[in-house]
Amino acid sequence: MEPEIEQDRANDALEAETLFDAPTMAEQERMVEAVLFASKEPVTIRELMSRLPKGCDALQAVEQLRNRYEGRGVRVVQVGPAYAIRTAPDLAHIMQKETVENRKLSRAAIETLAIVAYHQPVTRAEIEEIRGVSVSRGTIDQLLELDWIRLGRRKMTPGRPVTFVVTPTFLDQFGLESARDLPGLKELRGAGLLENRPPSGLFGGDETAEEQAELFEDADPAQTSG
Amino acid sequence: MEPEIEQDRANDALEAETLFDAPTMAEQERMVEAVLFASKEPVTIRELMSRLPKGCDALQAVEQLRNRYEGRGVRVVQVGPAYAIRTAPDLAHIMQKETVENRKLSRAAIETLAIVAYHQPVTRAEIEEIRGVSVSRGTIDQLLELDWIRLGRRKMTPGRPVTFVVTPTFLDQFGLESARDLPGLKELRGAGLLENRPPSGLFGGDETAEEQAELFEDADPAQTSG
Amino acid sequence: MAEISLFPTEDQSVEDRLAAEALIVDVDGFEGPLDVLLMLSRTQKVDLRKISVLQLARQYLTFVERAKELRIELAADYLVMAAWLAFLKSRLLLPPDPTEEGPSGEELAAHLAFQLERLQAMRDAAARLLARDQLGRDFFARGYTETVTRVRSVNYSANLLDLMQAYARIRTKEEFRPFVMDRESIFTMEEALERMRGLLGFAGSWTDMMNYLPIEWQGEAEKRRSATAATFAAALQLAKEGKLELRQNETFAPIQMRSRSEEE
Repeated sequence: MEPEIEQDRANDALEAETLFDAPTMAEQERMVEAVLFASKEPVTIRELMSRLPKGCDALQAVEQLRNRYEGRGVRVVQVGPAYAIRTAPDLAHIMQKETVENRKLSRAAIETLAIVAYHQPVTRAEIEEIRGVSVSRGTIDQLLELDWIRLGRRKMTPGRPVTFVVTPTFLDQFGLESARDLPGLKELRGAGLLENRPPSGLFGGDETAEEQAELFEDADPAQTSG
Repeated sequence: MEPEIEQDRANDALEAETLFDAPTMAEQERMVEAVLFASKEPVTIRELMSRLPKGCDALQAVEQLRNRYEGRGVRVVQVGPAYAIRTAPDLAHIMQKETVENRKLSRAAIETLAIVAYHQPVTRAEIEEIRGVSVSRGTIDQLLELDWIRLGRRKMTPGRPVTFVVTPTFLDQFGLESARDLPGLKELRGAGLLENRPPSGLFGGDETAEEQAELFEDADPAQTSG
Repeated sequence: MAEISLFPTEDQSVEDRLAAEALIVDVDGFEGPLDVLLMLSRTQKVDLRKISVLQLARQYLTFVERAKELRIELAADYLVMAAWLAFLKSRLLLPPDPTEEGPSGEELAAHLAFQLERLQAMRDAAARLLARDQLGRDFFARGYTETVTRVRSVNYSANLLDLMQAYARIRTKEEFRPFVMDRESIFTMEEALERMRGLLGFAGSWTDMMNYLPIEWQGEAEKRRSATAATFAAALQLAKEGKLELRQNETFAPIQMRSRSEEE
């Protein structure tokens, strides 16, 4: 947490004590409910705190609200560091009217997306190494435009190539709480399939492969949710 | 209630008996909840009936849902012949943020911003030189006000002009971890963002690109996070 | 086990051949050589870890041969892969040469198997990802967003693509000016040749090439660069003509030259 926020909270606590009592937890829950209902986009805890009166505990209120909606027609879901209300997936069949036709993604785009999600942060060269074919210009553009991927940190390898990581929008789209919840992530990692083994000079020199593997180990998978 | 609807309901009930059982009332309530939540407009009983499975009693489900939301942060309200979920009126004061108007940044502003991001720390005169046109005060002010750029160190040149650098808010807005992660000219070209190449790289064009890249490498990353 | 799955053999029925030809036309549909290999490996119907790379290499080479016979244009990477697989095949078949450097045939084969398994894993992962409940298809966001109060604030939006495109636009602007020759800072090879021919007679001993740059071209970086390039090109031309000799002691060391005419 940044010192600035710490400071804010300290101030909040002070003001709350001196000026008025914070609303009851039931009241806080109502407020969180209203805010989450009013927004299409996930709302971060930080944003909730800024909108609730001083002295509120937004996180606890959200958790309580989440429990309350368990099993209902809509539910509280976590999307990275934020929360949103979404309809229950089992009711998809009565929601045809709201269904939006998504642009069909090409096979290349889908594979590229999966590689970014499972291997992030990943460079274009690494995507190409895994797919064994060059990534066309439009593919990356399309994923950037959908706001499903974004630029991550540059890699500390020669040329300092840019990397790609997935976004909160991606998490929201696929109903994931964080990139850690990707299906089969553990199994793939266990099977060594997310490693970037040195290709022993196979197709095109990839001297960077080893360094990349290290970098990946260091990378915090939570960074997309942070 | 209109006689027509009565008739529909009678028909539905008949069909339900002959074909299959209607969902439980709890289930019907969940469905109504999801539909009211996801719909842009208030939904009529008639429309609800057409979306729920045969044999459902939409009216009763709506009434039950309305009771359930009694005293919560949102409520089921009747709008003419239709129903909708709306924020409880006593919470209006925390709903202010929903009325933000989205406007695209002007071309001058986005170009100025791009130059600051790529060339920081950069003076106003340098921005004008790169853009080839003068930069209005309003443009700089707007970017300052948005907290996307801020004043950097004064330059150690005659007149000691002020410089501009990008802010953490900027990084946040554009989903960057640091300004160093911005793609260089070559990468922009690789990504197809620079469609048109000069007939040949003979005169100057590419040379400046390289110089730019160098300049970029030298940029101090600390200053964006400061 | 079937040797060829993609191409017809002579005794196949017409339907079989038609089906196979449909596949051939689909070469365009393959996403590169790894994709073809993955497809071929399916005929082995085994765990990708236990795949016979040797057999796969044979199948791939047959695939490329057939494509050639049928005059299908294969992209360069397909041919590169064919060459590499032919090399791998020979490594796998011949007893290992202890003097040979680099990874063994088995290591190369194991890596290829790993690559195939990894690609297949990513495809499966992509399929699983797409099979998940999705926003706007299986679950939905709020349809109506509240506009209760009249507090209006303007939110200026711009995304990374806008930013990058703006920058790209500025940086390429100068590339679109009318075509003019900027000759001011260009020292041509012709000029350099002319100058060097005049100076050749005095070049008896080894002299740093940079000394041949006209004095007025030695200052400014831009001019010096152009003059250096032109002088170097001219020196190569003269060396080719047998009029001078060039030497360089090590990489990036000064290039020295001297006239040859005196020795003759």
